[in-house]
Amino acid sequence: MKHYSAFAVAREALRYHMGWERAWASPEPKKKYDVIIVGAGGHGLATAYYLGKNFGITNVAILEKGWLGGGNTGRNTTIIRSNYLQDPSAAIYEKSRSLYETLSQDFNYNVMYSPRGVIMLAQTEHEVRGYQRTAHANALQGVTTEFISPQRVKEIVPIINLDGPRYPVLGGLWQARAGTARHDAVAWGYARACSAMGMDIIQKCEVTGISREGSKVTGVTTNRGDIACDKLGLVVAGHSGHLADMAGFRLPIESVALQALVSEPIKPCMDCVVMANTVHGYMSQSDKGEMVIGGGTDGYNNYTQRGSFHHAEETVRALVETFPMVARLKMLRQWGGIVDVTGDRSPILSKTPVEGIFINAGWGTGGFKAIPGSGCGFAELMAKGHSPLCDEFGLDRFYQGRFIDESVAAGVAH
Amino acid sequence: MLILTCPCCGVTGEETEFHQGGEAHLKRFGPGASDDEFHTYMFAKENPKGVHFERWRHNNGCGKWFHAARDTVTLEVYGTYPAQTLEPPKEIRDAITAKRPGWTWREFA
Amino acid sequence: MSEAVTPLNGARFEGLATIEDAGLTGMITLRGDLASKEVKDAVQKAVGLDIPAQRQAVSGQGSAVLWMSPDELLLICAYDSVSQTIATLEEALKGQHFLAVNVSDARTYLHLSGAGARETLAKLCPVDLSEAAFTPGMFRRTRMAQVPAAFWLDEAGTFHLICFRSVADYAFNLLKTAALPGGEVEIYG
Amino acid sequence: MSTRLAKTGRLVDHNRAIAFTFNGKRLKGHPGDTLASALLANDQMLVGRSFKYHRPRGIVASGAEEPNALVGLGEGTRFEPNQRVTTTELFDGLTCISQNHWPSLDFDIGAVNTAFARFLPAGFYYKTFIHPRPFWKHVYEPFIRQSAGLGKASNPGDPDRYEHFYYFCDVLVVGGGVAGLQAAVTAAEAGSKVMLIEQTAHWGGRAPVDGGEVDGQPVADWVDATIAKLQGMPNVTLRNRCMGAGVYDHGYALGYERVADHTPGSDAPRHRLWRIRAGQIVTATGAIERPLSFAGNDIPGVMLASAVRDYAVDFGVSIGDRTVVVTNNDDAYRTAITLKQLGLEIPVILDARQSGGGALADEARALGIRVENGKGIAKVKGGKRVEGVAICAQAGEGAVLEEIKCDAVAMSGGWSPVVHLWSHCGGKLIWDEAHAHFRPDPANPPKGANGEGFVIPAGAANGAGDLASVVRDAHEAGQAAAKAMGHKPKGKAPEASTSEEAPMQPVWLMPQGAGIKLRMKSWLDYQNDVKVSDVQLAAREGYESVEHAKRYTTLGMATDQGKLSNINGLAILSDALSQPIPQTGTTTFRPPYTPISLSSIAGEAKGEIFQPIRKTPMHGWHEANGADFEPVGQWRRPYCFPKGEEGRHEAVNREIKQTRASLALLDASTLGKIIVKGPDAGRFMDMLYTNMMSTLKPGRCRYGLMCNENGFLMDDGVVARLDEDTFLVHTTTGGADVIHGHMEDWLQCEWWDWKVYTANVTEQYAQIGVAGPNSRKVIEKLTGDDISADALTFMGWTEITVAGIPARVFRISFAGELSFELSVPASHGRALWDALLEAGEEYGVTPYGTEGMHVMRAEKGFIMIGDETDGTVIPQDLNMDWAISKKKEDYLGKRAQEREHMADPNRWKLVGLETLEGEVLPDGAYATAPGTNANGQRNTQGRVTSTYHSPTLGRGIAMGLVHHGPDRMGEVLEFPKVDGGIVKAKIVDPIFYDKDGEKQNV
Repeated sequence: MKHYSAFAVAREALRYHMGWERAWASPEPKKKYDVIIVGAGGHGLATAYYLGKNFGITNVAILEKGWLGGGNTGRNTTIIRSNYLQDPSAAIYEKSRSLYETLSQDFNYNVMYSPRGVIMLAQTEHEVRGYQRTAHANALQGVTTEFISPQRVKEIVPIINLDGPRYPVLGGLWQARAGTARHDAVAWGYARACSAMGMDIIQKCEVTGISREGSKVTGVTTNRGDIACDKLGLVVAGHSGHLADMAGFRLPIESVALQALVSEPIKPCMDCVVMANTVHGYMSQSDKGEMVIGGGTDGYNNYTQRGSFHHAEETVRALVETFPMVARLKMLRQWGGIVDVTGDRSPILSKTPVEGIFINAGWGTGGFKAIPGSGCGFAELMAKGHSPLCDEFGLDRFYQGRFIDESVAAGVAH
Repeated sequence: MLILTCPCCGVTGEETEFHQGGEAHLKRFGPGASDDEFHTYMFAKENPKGVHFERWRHNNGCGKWFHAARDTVTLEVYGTYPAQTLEPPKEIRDAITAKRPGWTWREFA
Repeated sequence: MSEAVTPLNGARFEGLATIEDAGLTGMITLRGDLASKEVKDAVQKAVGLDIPAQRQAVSGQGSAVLWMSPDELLLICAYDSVSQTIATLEEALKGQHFLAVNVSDARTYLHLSGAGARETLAKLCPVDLSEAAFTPGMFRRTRMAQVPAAFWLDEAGTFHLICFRSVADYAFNLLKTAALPGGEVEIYG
Repeated sequence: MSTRLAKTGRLVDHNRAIAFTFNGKRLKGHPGDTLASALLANDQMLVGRSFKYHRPRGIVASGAEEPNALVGLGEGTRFEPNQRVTTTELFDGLTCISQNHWPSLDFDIGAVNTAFARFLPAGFYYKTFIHPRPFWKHVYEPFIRQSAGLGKASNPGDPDRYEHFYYFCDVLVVGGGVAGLQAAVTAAEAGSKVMLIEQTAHWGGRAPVDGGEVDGQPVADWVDATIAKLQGMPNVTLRNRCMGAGVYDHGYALGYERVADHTPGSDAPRHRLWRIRAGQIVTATGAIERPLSFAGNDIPGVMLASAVRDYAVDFGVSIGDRTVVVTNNDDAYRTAITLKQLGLEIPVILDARQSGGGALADEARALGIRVENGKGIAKVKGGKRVEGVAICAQAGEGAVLEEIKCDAVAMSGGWSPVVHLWSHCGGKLIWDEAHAHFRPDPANPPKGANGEGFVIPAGAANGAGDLASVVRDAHEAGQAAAKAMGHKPKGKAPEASTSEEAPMQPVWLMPQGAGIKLRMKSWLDYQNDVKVSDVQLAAREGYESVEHAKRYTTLGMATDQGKLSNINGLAILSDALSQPIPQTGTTTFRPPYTPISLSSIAGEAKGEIFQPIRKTPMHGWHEANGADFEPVGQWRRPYCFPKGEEGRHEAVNREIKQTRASLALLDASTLGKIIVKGPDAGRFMDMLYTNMMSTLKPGRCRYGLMCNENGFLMDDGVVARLDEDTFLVHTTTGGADVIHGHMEDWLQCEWWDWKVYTANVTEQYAQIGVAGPNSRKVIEKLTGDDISADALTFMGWTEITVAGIPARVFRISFAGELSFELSVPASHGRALWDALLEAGEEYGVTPYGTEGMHVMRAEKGFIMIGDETDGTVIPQDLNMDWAISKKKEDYLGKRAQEREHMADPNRWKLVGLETLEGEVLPDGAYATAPGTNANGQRNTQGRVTSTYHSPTLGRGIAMGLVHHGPDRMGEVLEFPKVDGGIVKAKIVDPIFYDKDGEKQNV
């Protein structure tokens, strides 16, 4: 693998960039692998990467029915934070965030991790208490967050309207080392590193069946032939139920659309990520200058990667109210992704009823930020059979009633 | 932005008048049921790529719940029918068969 | 007894349409088997009107019956006669499974009239308000911007609109904004 | 230089001048001008700078596809960045500024990037800026952000208003060109209700520029006649300045009407967003001309051939005195002919086709224009404007055959149908080899609710070529649309001009064998600075998928979303991958067609009507009396009522003390109130609540808990039995609609044979809590009815007349004092409130708010939904087993609560917490336990759920959930604060005040 650096770019410039090699190879599938990962999105590639890096398992294929990074990895709003309330969530998201800090250096590909900070606005007394609780929990979880005053919020985000006629900003949960990264680069960087370890990334390879012998998995059937494996990881956000169906079990998952949109690019005006959950919207500004905007999920099962306009409408009106200076900006593009939402809205990182099959799914709206941590934990789970990062996220929790619920509010006070 | 026809009041309205409420034809399991049965009832989702039977409420309208047979990939609505039934009506199942021969959904086909 | 006041207290706005507080009005939610003779008779006795067909309103002199859902009607009558009307219903439906409850104060009731009435509503409600599609006697429950609302049209071209009492100001301001001069769509009327 | 021609320009009024400014320079234009034509008429060739290299940029197109000419429009609160000059109508007093440069448009420091362009190829930032780590955030990123970004943000305080309009039609026709007009006429004549929208201010599209005849009349006359005809049809609605912005599922479309952009400050809404539900959508959206990729094709003065023609014919503006035309098709000859006929010079037409053009070429030659077949441009000379071109053989590598001086280049690389709206909702495309473009695949349209296609392309948007085929195709589209709506189409398509053209020849790179140095100067995406060499680099590095290449190079990601660049770029990519273009495919088309204002999306929802504010009948009094409100759902409830200089805390303390000492009033109208009636009401209530409700006697009240089917506590409240058949359920403020919906769900979908009716009567009543030792006295002053301790016992209710108003009075207590809740018709609520205040004056009555209520309930150890519960708490956690009936076989949530984790004795349970020093425990604090877990997180053994300063006890009190809490009374726990330090608290009984309940029982 050719090392990337400014010097390399300068050297190549002199020969008109004719000397760059492929970022990742495009091999034909082999007959058998130790591990097959289905899904070359961020989570799948990261799983493979840490299987190789941490456990020396490199006879790995990553199968992708479309193009790598083409699912939710390439269509999210790139927010990275770990200010979660419950211990298992905070553990995996903080692991992830800390890996993001050094990811560019780790695999020599600039993912542009930008720890510009994330504020979650508290706009009701209820939210104030909820975020104060999170700040307390985070302090014990090793996650650095603080509950800040409205004045601090205004200092960090000068364009915010603190006294909206509807929901005044009462404070915010601030995580200074949270931020954003370049989504495509995360997938590409992992892909390049996996390829360099000798793993096979096979694009345009759709899994159409899963073979087992008794209760144990033996391989997969694809549009490019049968491929055998000892272990199979299903990491296919948006299609998990479909794959589980092939393997013969059902999941506590429903797939719905999550929409995002961007404005036209403007000069820098906001240097952090702001999330306003009361009014259902969040916004950051990309390095290109676009305001990147997201909201809640649509309300029905949907595999179209399109959403309903009124959800975007709800998000936009919230942000126009919260940031009055965006009123005369224009929406450049809107799109949707398919997210898997579980029964408690927390992910599943688990063994399955079929021996040798592991599933990584159900990240809902939080998948991108979890990529390195999820990959790291899931690789350990696949290699060793258990992982402290994953153990609480098993499928068994839905039988036991042991939920990991991040939605702070159950109801509104009297 | 879907349109649905409420079988209770006859309105054909846009999605913003309605609210989806998960899978239809769930069999409730209460005290005495096994862990497996209860888990299946509460959590094991069909979540198909294709025809789906689901509950909708006409919440900005007549307030009634009803069922819809809808394709989650094409978003085609094969039909809506009252919630007070244990299985989809035959004409809706036939309409689905015409479009998606060989379909199944739980015990229905 | 104190004087009853509506949430809008007589508010009125004249723009592309005239929007006005319709004043104190009796409203009774009646739930029951609408197909039954008993309910039909009870409604006749109570307000002197027939049960409307699905999604229709039948109006009388100061009274109306609105089809809310397959098992629910909203009876409109004089504000002062609500107790009497409910008593009549209860008497007529004795032994039946039904529910009759006073909701006169739970709602705000507006009249919307003038050339721009259709356009004003069409800015806020996802309903076909063209002359061909929405005709006198029709009753529609729907969404008005961000709140539930219901309306019917009388022969004189006035829309009668109800929504919840707590959002009376919001509803009035919405309609007022939609009816501001300069906002003529010039498509209806 | 570009200039205004005398007496041409079919759209402008030469007799009137209007003034505008560009970068402070005062300029003049005419009514009918676009800002683009007016700038060009003033020889303003340089209008902006590109995104990455800050290259000089001029106007390249005449319509929505313009990538370069974006300006900051307007001033102050009406300032708007990135406005496309080609779609901005000129108005008197318009002001605009150019973007993305410093210090000035003419001299931009950022242009130094051009010199380093070679070192900044596609994706260079993925390979660099990696070390040292902190530099990305602090050095590299700020630099990149500052140099990118185009225009400046708009300012807060937008004074304009925006609105939506819901519209329904059988057939929506998008595009008011000849095809759209014809499709509309055809569908309308068949009887369909038709809406026709056009994004510009004019009808007819390009056809009047190009000429020809329809139905025996010149096309411009036919357009006028057809518009007149459509205007006369009652089933047709016409809108110009209204762009088809997006097509969504089930026939939903957005029309973006720019009502007042050209008349700022008028009383009209600025934008109106049409939310159209159409049975069928005809996309008559025309086609967009493609640039040619040759070196220097981005220099100001290089323009699409059709645009050059548009400016001349529509606006009477010539781009240059000497225009070189370069093309791979016949259409561009029209530009040469038009200019020549206007007396302008065409030094040469370079036709890349070896075989040259057809009849139009002959016509050009006949006019004396030199035509060179098989030739192309090796390079354009110039910097901030075109100075000349170097000619080469298209088949070669770019050896210069001749240099020609010129001040404009008109280029045409063929036409691409505008397929955006077709594609938004899943319509598929096919590659048309003959015309080298993608067009809609008729076999794969977007499908609607009924599973049938609902979008029909028409005219040039469907790949039709000359006027005759456009008209014919549009007529067929109109027929198909009408037929799909159940109408019977009639009539034939009018006759129209045909034109025999020689076949176009795809030219993706000029010259075909251009070396790397030329390819590095051949632009694909003008705004984002993506060149042919960049796409080739992406392919070499393995970014082979069209989406990879797009994202790696940023091709097509600019504000024009690749309208000019996408096809050219993917042709280059396909070539690099040695695969046919259809195999490469396209990127996904997403709404909107061109950017639409965020405010138009928000519509009317701003300021006062951003969201509904729900108000109780006493809201006005609260406002007038200085209430400090807090949002609770969509309600605003008084948090407290500060007096004078009083702060929140003092006000709350005063309110509590006054309640406990004498008398206070609470506006409790927001509490949910639901009637449950029927022979099966008792049975139903028993399923809803964990308690036994069916045994409640009429006239009595009972507190109850409601769980969801997953076992978690979802609501609580007091149930009153009104009569044998009827219950009145009180819910929390947030619970009213939720719980009513929950009830209806179970009644309609599970127990539909049970005889129960419900009605949500929350807003029918104003409810006032009257609390304090003097509460009975004050009510007695206003009623003749007996509410004595004997007549109305604790947890009883009765009907009384109070202040002349019929009321229900409930003797219940949440504050722990003697207290009553009075429920009266909402229209009398304010009157009762006033009467109670007046009658209570002698007792020093005070209103109290939600915080006082919270503190008092905590003093009494009552739980609060949303504080003690958070969606993860079950009644058992709150030691409320007393409220869980053991006799019932079933209730919602019962089975769930039998699961392993829910029955676990190790669940945290509710206790009181008393700080050792009397201070207030921090909200949300956790009690630590020794050690850490497997992930290195500190172990915990409990948490604070509510914490307050109790003015009654003069100390901090709290409730919390603690591991084995009730068994550990007296133990001291440590709660770390977030800023360091630890608060120690003792586990105590959660009832802090009046443990025996004597106060409420008087």
